[in-house]
Amino acid sequence: MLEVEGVSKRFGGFVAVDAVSLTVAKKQIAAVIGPNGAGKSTFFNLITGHLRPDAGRVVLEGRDITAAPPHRICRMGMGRSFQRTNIFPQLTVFENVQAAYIAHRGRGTNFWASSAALYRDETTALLQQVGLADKANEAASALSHGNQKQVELGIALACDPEILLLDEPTAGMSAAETRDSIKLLQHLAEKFGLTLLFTEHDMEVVFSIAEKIMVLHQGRVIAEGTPDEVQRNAEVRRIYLGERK
Amino acid sequence: MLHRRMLLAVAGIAALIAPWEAAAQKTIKVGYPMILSGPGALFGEPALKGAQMYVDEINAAGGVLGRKFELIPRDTKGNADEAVRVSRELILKDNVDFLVGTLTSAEGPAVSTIAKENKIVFIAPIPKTDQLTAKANLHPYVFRSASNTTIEGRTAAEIVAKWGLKKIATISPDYAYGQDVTKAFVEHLKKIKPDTEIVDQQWPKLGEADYTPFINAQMAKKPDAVFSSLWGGHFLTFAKQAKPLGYFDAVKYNFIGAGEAASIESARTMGADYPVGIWGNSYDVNNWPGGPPAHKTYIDKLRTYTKQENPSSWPVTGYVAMQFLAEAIKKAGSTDSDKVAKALTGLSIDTPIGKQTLREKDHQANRGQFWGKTVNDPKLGHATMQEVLYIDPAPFMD
Amino acid sequence: MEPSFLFGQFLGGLTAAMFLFLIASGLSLIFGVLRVLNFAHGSFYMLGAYLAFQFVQWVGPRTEGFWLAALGAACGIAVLGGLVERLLLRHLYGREELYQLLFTYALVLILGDVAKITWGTGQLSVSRPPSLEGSLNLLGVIVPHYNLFIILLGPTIALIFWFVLQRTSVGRIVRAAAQDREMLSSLGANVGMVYTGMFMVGSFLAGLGGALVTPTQSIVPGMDVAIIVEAFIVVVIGGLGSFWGTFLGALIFGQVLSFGILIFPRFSIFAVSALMAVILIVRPWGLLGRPLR
Amino acid sequence: MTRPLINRIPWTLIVFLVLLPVPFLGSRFYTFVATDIVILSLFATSLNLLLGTTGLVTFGHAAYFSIGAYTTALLMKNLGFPFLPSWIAGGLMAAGFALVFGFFCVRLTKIYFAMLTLAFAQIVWAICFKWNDVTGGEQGLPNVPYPGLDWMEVLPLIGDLRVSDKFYYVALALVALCYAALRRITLSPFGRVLTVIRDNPERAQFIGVNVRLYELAAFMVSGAFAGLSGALFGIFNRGVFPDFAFWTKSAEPLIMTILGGMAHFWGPAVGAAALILLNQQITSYTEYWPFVLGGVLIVLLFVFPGGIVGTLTKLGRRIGGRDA
Repeated sequence: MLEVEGVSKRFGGFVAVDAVSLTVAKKQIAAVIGPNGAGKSTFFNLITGHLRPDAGRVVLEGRDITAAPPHRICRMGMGRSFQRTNIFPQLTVFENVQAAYIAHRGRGTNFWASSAALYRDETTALLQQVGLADKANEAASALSHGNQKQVELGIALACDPEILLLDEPTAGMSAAETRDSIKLLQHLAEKFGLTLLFTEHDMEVVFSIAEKIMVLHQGRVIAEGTPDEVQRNAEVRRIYLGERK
Repeated sequence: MLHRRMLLAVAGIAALIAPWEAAAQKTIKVGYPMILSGPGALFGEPALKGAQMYVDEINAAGGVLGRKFELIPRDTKGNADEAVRVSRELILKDNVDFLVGTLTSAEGPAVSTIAKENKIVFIAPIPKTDQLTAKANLHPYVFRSASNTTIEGRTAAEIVAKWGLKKIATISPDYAYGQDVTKAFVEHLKKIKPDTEIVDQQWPKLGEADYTPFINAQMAKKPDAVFSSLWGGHFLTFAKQAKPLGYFDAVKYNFIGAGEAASIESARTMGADYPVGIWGNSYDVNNWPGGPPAHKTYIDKLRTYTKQENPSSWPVTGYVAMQFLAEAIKKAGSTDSDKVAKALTGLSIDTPIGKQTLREKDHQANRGQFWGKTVNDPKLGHATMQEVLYIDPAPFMD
Repeated sequence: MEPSFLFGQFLGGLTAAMFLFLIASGLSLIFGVLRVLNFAHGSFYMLGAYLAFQFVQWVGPRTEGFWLAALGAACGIAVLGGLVERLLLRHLYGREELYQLLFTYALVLILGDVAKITWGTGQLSVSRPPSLEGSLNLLGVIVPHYNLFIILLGPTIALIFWFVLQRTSVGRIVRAAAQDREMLSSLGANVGMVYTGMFMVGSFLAGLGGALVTPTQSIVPGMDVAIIVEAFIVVVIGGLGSFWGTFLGALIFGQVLSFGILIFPRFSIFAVSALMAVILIVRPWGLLGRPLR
Repeated sequence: MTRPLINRIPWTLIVFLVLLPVPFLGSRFYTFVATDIVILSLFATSLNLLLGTTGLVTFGHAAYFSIGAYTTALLMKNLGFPFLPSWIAGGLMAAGFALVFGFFCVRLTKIYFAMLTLAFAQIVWAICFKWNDVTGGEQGLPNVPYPGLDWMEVLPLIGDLRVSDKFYYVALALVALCYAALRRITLSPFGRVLTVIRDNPERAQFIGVNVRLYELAAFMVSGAFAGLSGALFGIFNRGVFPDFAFWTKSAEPLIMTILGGMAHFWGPAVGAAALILLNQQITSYTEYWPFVLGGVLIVLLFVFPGGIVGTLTKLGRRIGGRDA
């Protein structure tokens, strides 16, 4: 599904991501973990086209997307959510998701029809899925943080992704919210047949749902494998888990 | 609640735009669109003052046809479209009977269109562009008491021809006025002195901040004499930069500045920095030995009116324009624009600068300007014209 | 063409460039740190000229008091700039650029009328100080002392700023502020003070520029609007926020104007905009600017 | 949820009905002011497609206004073209230039974008100011003819009016058409994508939006309507001048938009009306209009950032019982 081959990124003299490779299989749920500043977000930005790698390549379903702009990568079936909530604050919840449908399905070039009823059913259905049906007409900026994360998920899902990249999907959530949203994620992944790649700081979450885990430290991969393997990895325990204790 | 507020607001706005008709029904209203802000205000303000002085004078004498004048000035900001807007406002809202005013060569023709559309007499006291009264644009309601570029350029050529110099250069702002007056100068000079050679022409943009490159380039061509049409502050900036570069010495002060370079405003402002010895022109002088008595009377009145010993040279433009209007109304015995327009056509009046006629052919006055070589006047403390030469433009008008 | 003539044109272009740099440098500085495009910079420049005129009247025209007057005018404008930043502009930092842009435009409108009310609409003039009244002959070219002073002043200002920005701790804070506001406050620096300070320095430069042009230009209403767009364009040519870029932009502008008029005599009005269009098409972020988002 | 009271009133209809009888109110001045407002409000509204809808701050909108004005004036005055094709040509020419300039501008963001639009506008101004043979240089093109409106004589009531009154109806009808088109565009899927770009251009990319391409399209559409309003204004003004392209002219629609409120489709129109009426009043008392305008602007920016419509909407919500 997604193959990342030895991507690197430098900022000035600082190597943020150093020859990182990762393969995610179809419908796999994979996680990238690592302490703050390990290069997780940069790694995501390299995959999604926000940054251009200095070296290496990114292949999505056999197509090289290394130099492609974000909007094209998105069209190829990659959705993403961001670490800082990233929605369209002045629009309503309904409009947020509807806009994603319009843009992703290429209807944005139509400047004459009315947009009001466009993809109404799809949007309503999707809002139901992500649990926002009752908040459809509220301004997105007025929602709680957890709800905004749900909106973001809705936007990502409206782009009919095959693979979803989630950067810290539970950041800033309470324990209860985290549980709910993980449940929701798992449910949606199954229902839509999604491949998931996410970063997460909450180890409980990671080890409860990830099928494959990659550990980054100072821009380099120090471990990769199933949760069990990673948990047993001595270096991970030393650097990462040790740090937490 | 909201509805009531909205209604109140609407009513308020309606009240705001209602024209202030009422009172003063009997005055003769004259709209005076003029530059009152920005660089052009330098001339616009005194030109307004001159008009106001005339109005005060004639009102004190009982007005015309028993009615008093009311001058309504509006700022054109030096923009042609703003001039159009305020002129229309003056006509439609303030119900003025006549328009006198505008300053630049863009404003004049623009307002002329409006005067024609509304069939209202319009007298231009300052714009010099030939376009204003050219055949294609002439209409019964437009008149010009100002000089024009043809007169100004040709007069300067007459003076330069007498210098007996061959290699001539020009430096003028690159826009309509500068181009037109320079063209008139060059063509006329070549006609009356065929061995003239134009060795260099510099075209700094209007409002150039630094003339050094232009001055250097011109000096390299070693002209014997130079014609300039940089006016007002532009001439000031130019002269202040040219003098230490040795520019005026290089041409031996064979330099003639059109665009009122020898006006008292420029001379006084520059003081000792003035390139004394050059030639220049002016709309008016405060001391005209050979002039008619009316001029002396006028200057005395202006001194009192402005409370200045050496008042500006621009008020006369507005003064004469208003004088034309008042005399025409008297002659027509009416304030009807059609009748006044007829009265203005070919009208001759005695003004402070002598007899002026708005000739029938193109509604252009035989307005000449004062020319002279500058010398230092120790009494004034700045440069002034040595011998004031009022050149009658009649021979140079097409 | 004679070499001395070409040298003369070169110097002429240099003078024009340095006069423009005097005003553009402050604009560039303010933009670099505050990310505010200050339309009122031209108004500060104009007020600097008027203030210099006023002070010269007090200390006596045609004396060395000119320098005092120029410095006084520049300081006066710096204080005005500081007040504007402290009392008004700072409340708009969090808002969209448009509000800042329109705010500075409102200042242009207000300050223009303030100058008109205070000094009238007449043209004013200030003479060169006696010490710089003469000229010297440099390789066959007459160079007025005052022009030479301006030609040397431009690079001096640039060097001072380079030194302060690169080599001092104040400079480090300012550079950090230019890059990331949030980071700066996390460093514990007083961001507000840095901003006020930089705005004052930029305003000082505008006032100084206005005061120093008075011996070579007339002071007229409208000189604010006339200069600001050219100054903007020089800053853009050099790369927004790049101080050396502004310097380079001014230099190129001067030479293009100076030699351009030899080939196309009616080129002057286009010089600055044409130059900018060409440069931005080749390098969208200006000569030394970096593609910031 | 119910829509706030202020949104339930059919404003469009009311405004149109109010504007219809203006020439019959007795003073030509009303027609003059109304024409001015109608035409310039289109200019401001065209700007708001960029400002309020797409979130792009341009300081060079006057360029397209003037290109439309010059194109139409040249075609009508010098080549004797009839009005309607000339008017459309004005819009198309403005759109063409907006496409070319916009191509370079949308590569930049925010303040850089504003700067470059301003610079291009200055180039347009320089060309208009210089190109004597075509644009008339500094003196512009005075004496732009009114369209041939003799056909209106068959219309009841309107047939007997002055040509300036007839032109008012022409302008009103055409501007109403433009408003309808702009409104439709704003509410279309295209318009929705533009709002998405305004809200969050980074996120917009990641729902598959080619941000620059959409910005360019918006820039072009906005330029076209600015051109159409400029074309009407040139005729109304009876002359076209280089000042139309000067950068201070670009500030006018910005001020109108901020004054009216850029968050609302009709904000710029309200702002245009308010600004013009205010100008009329102030300038008859004092020549210090810039001072007053600057003061108004500062109060607006600090106290009423939502503009007139924004403030009224808020007020409406409060009075209407917080139903939003």
